[in-house]
Amino acid sequence: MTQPPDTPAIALEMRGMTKRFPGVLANDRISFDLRLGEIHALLGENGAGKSTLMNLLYGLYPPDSGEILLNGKAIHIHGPRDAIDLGIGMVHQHFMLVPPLTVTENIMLGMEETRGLLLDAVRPAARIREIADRYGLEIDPDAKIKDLSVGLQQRVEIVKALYRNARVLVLDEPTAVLTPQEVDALFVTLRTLVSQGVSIIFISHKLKEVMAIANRITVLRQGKVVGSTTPAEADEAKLASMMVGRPVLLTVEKGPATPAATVLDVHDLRVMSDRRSVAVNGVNFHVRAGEIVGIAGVEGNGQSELVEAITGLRAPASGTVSIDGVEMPHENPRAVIMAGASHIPEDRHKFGMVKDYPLSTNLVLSSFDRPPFTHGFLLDQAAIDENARKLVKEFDIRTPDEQTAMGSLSGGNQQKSVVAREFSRPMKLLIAAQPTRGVDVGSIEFIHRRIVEARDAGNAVLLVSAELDEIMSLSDRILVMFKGQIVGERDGETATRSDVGLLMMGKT
Amino acid sequence: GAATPTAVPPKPTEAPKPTAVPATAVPPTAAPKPTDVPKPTAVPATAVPPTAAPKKLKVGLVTDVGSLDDKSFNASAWAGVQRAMKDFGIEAKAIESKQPTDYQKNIGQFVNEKYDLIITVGFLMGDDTAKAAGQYPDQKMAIVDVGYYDDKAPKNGMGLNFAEDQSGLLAGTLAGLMTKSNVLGGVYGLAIPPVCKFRKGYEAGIKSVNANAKVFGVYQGPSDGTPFQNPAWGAARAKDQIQQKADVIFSAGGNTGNGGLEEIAKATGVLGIGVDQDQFLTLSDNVKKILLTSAMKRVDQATYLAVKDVVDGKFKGGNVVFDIKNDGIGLAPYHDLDSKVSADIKTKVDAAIKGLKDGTLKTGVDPAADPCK
Amino acid sequence: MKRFSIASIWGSAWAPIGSVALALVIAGIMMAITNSNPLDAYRALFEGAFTRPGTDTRPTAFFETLVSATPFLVLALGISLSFAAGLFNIGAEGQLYMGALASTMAGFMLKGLPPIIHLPLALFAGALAGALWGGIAGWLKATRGAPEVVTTIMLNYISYSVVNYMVNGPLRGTGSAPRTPDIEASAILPALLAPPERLHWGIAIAIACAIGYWVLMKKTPLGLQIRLVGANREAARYSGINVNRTYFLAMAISGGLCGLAGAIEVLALYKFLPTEFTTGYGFDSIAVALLGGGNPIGIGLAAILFGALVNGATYMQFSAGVSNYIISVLQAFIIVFVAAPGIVRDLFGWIRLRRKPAETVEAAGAKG
Amino acid sequence: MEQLIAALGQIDYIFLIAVALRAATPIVFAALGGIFSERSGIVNIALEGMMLTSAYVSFRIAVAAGSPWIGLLGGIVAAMLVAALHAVVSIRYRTNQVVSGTVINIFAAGITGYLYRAFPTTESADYLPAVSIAGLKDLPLVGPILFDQGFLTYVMVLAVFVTWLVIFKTKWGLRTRAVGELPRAADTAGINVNRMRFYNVLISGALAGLGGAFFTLQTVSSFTPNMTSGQGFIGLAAMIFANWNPISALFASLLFTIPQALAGQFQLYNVPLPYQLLSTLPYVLTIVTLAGFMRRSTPPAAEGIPYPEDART
Ligand SMILES: Nc1ncnc2c1ncn2[C@@H]1O[C@H](COP(=O)(O)OP(=O)(O)OP(=O)(O)O)[C@@H](O)[C@H]1O
Ligand SMILES: Nc1ncnc2c1ncn2[C@@H]1O[C@H](COP(=O)(O)OP(=O)(O)OP(=O)(O)O)[C@@H](O)[C@H]1O
Ligand SMILES: [Mg+2]
Ligand SMILES: [Mg+2]
Repeated sequence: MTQPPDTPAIALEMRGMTKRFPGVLANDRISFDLRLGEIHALLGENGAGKSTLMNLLYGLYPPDSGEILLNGKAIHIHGPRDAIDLGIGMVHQHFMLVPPLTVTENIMLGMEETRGLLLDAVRPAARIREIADRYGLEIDPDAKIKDLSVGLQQRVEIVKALYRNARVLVLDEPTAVLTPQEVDALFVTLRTLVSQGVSIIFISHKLKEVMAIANRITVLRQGKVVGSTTPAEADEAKLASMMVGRPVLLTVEKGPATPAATVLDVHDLRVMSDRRSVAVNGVNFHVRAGEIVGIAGVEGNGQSELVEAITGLRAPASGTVSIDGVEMPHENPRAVIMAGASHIPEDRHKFGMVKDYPLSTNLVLSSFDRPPFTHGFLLDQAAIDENARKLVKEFDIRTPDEQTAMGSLSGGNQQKSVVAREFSRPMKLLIAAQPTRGVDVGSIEFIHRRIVEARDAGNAVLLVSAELDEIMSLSDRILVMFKGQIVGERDGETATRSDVGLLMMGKT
Repeated sequence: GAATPTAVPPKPTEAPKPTAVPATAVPPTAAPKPTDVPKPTAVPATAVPPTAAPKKLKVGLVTDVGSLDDKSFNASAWAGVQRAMKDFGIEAKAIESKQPTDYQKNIGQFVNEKYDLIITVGFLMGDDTAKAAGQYPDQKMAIVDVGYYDDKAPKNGMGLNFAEDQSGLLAGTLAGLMTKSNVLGGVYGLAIPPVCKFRKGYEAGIKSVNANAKVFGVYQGPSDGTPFQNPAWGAARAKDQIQQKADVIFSAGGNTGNGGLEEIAKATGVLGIGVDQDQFLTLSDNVKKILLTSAMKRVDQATYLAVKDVVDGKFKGGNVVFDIKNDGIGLAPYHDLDSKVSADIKTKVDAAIKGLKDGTLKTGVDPAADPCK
Repeated sequence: MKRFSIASIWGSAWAPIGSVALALVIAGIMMAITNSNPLDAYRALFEGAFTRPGTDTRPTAFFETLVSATPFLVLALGISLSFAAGLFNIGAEGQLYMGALASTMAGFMLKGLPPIIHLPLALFAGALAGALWGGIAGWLKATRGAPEVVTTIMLNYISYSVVNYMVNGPLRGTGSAPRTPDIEASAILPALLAPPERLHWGIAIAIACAIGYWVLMKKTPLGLQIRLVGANREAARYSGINVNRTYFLAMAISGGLCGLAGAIEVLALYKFLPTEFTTGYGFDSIAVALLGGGNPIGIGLAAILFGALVNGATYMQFSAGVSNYIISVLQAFIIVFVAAPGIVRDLFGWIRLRRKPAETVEAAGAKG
Repeated sequence: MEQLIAALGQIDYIFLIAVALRAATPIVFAALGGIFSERSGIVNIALEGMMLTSAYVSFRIAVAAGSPWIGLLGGIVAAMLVAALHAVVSIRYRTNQVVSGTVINIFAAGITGYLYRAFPTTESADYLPAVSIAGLKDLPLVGPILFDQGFLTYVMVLAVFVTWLVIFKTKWGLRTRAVGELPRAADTAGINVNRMRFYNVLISGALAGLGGAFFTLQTVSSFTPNMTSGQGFIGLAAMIFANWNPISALFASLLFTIPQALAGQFQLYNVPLPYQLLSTLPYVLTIVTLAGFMRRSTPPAAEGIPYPEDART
């Protein structure tokens, strides 16, 4: 196509990119271009093929066909090394940082500087600091990754790309785990980068952000480009239906809560983190039947430890957790389950599923040893499969069949499966941690509806999310957690984004 | 030296393969009269006139879990049979056992092939051999290192036993006289009866000539790596004793013991004593330099003569003890160190040999008791 | 969780067969180089393992193969169970020793019991001792996080000494050789056939164990629990499984099976406990377990294969004069080819490539 | 009891440590080998087999070439070839790494035993020089420990520190650790994961090769079947015990060999305990220490997992 003269030159162009994985055509003749100094957003539901396309660009897989042009020249990328040398940088959906290594070590990995035979960490650290304050991305070069909050880790990923002099920067769902304030900060950074001639591909499930930051928007569905547009031409609803292929309700409609008796009571809870520091510091709160209590907070302010303590995955240092007035024994998930708690875990890969096992087994993970799935000493495989078929239909889980290994489902469908399992048990308390992380608008709509239904069915719901919108739209009461403590409580109806956002930053 | 080198083809040899039964487990009454046992003149092999056997005799040998190439016990037994093959033109085969559960099967193998004599090697096979002998009364059998008690002794089974304690006593006598530091050592394999007998005799020998000598000794523990096969461990234990000023050390523990000898060779002014066969003929040059002698246990001689009995139609069941009287045990020559051994010491050692022969000298090893207690 | 179908069984069968063949070829070349005749050797190996008929003095070859396969099977089941729980039990040998010791003690110390009580009691004693020995490692793993690889290696060596000490000391019989007294007739695991056949009820027990293993792992919640802990420890915790208890249980059951194997050996074959009574069954069985791929049928076949190799080796030696060691070499190649069918495929592909142009290579590839 | 006290009083502990250090030589080499391999993500239980192979080959070549140095070289190369086998099978063919390791141990035992018998020899190899540093070896205390050891023992001590430097202070080490912890991250940083792993496994082979040569070129001048006698597994244990840290591995090995030497001394002084039970001392102590003082060991996160994880082969 012919460009009007004033539009900036094409920095990067991908033509007819095709990638097939066993059973899936992940990318189907996708063409995509990125202009110099623009932010081009890539949208699409889970499994649409966004990450795959970017992985092709970055040389993580060879494309089955298609060609890539950089500044008009055809290039051949055989591996990340080539991509890096060509000035392509990528911040991956799942961070590519080695937890036990320091920030500096992670950033210089692959392009280390040495003094004699030994590593030189000094010069790189200096450069990192310099980059850090040029773009306002403070980080401590000597900190170990495993000690950093997700937000900071993501910062490290960006610095890592800049350290490699990226001229084309790919951000795969960079804001999934950031607070509004962090998102604003990130956007400032991105604009500075763009002003300095960096071109950016921005992948996100968050339409608001896309509308705010992108110059152009391209939408994928099932491996194909379904269209390109601009924030000016489109609105969120239009984008959503482009992605999913049907109209989507972006707002949850829920009636007023009718709270009843207290179900979950957390009293003066103190919990240690893995690195033996106080993560939860004397937290008190309760959740009543029929209400959704949302815990807002920046990642790494103790929410994870709080949830693990409540669900019995982690022994508290002191304090008590009671369900229906019964004090729960320490570090005993079974007792909590038996007390009627369901738990949508924050980290579905670590806790939520056994990826090599069939969906059917995963759907009875915490109930296989009881009727109806076990009679006497024997498992009832028929009942287990039947249960799976039922849930797959009811929760509209996209899977070839119930024997498919859960690990091979797309992120959104894995999450739906976890939700399905937890909802399928008799429950009175639902603990939902980051229930829609990395999940597409379609699935978000679905999961949110389920959570509200659970409340209306008279369950107590504890919602923990770093997603402010999620908290705002679902919670009847909002508690804000900061540095291991509850720093404020707001009413779900009256609370405002900025107010809660400030609390999350510890500013009262 | 007492015994002349055997006709065993020179092979590196290791410590004796300790064997179970107190050689004299046979009650005195049943004690073999000189006539029962092959005349000393029968030794060495070269002295035996090749007698052409009418029909080709077949001899089968079954090893315990030790292997034919252990360059020691089993090898020595097989060497005797091979010598008999040459001398009497018989036919012979050997089977190595991989599992102790194979013993019956392997014996059965030969019984089935109608072998004239089946030789089994090592106390571990004692029970299975006895059983087989009972099962097939006209099958001639001989077992090395087992002395059956009367009641158990099968008519068709021959127990070839050794007075390891006598062999050890001679080594001890020599060691006790040779030492300057008055400290002596010993590195032994697992404490199974033959090893214990070697040690007991050795220590008795030392005391007999040098009452106030200091004597060290270490058995390889069952957890110290593979039994009889941990040279590194043996070497370390020898080093312990060298550091304790031991200047003569007896090594009887298979490759474990050989490790000891190698360690001795690294030190200066320390001598070693080998075991089983004349290890001078078989161990490395650096060990030759320090190998005073070897406490021999003539397994090859025993098997050779067992075959000869069958050839000569003189085969009898019951126990045979190979001791100093019939040159079944003895000291190997001093070889290169001959000059180091004073005439006086040599006479004292020969006196000890004489004493053992005429029974005036005793090793103090009680045949009825477990030598390892 | 794979469904069984003739196709899948055949599909998975061709690879092992090709592997064995390839292993035989390679080991054969080695023999040829060291100038002994591989064909004679293999004929003897095969006859000695399978076809050689019994006589009044010699047991039937195939029955002997089963006799050797018995301990392999039971041990490999035990080891597989530890694998399923994500544990690596290198301690089978030690657990087997302790099992043998305990069942021997029960076998000769208890007198005047009827077989119906004595024999099961002796077997149980062995299993229990093995379970305790394995349980120690499991318990240390669960409570102290001590890696079972280390503790089981250590426990092996300790068991050698314990057994040796007992047999030479407290339990030493009156006989000339250092060994325990004979086990009471009432505790002997009877033979299935008249002598010289040695095939005994152990094989039946082993098969029962295999079936039990399958039921436990595939059909019971406990089995699923063990497998889940092995597949994703954290997810298991999340779903209310007591991971530490499971570790202990898995090691105990695993050790129990290994102990039972020891009991069967002494009660059926030795009928007393000698000083030096087994040589590395516990380690070879790790290979059997890995070869069997966690599935009782596979483990059974692997056990028979190993039994055949061990058993056939004797006759191979006798009639072809080839040393035992070659058997280990064979085992190694067979396992590696079975475990990495890719190699076999590539080799065949490569061979075809030599012969004629490329397209056959896909054919070879496609098969896999 | 009083004999025990007496013995404890008589023992020359300096000497004891010297002996223990020597005994630790092959164990530490094995542990270091394991550290390189496993830090890069490849489980290596084949160290025993690699050492045994090297023990045999270094002996053969030392004899043939009449030089222990060439023998040493040969042993190292042989062990590296075995390592290469392990690497190819577990990297290229993505085979379970425990399977591959087990196979190699069986194979090494078989092939060395087979060749030992197929080509019998009575010759014996020359030793690598024992380096006893004249003046220093008579120093009080440290003298015998530090300055009166075999060549390979010095190499071992050196190797411990070099390994520590390489793993924690060099580019190579950084990449190795990255590859063993989160290979995908290393990959996206442009590092060839499987090549790193391959070379690290080769290095582990080289170290195991040095460990194997200890038996035939420093301790005994001839090969005997199975002479490594399980030291490779002890080394593996030491590595895990030491949490994959070279320096700790040295101490873990000593924690094992010192009690062993002690048990030997106890026999010398006729401590009235059954020698069988004495010989379990090192094993019991190891377990007790593990149970008592060790925090949960944390293996490299990607250990045992082929890369890329989801490659459908
Ligand atoms: N390595 C792989 N092997 C097999 N299938 C894969 C692989 N990577 C991705 N897929 C499949 O390809 C499709 C596209 O996956 P991709 O990760 O690109 O989706 P996405 O658009 O990034 O989704 P999300 O929004 O959840 O990140 C999905 O069906 C996924 O299951
Ligand atoms: N398997 C065994 N059965 C009985 N005695 C043995 C055995 N192994 C070694 N011995 C005894 O130990 C001494 C050393 O034997 P040998 O030199 O054969 O040790 P080894 O070679 O390490 O053992 P093996 O070769 O039998 O494995 C011999 O005197 C022998 O009596
Ligand atoms: Mg994605
Ligand atoms: Mg031997």
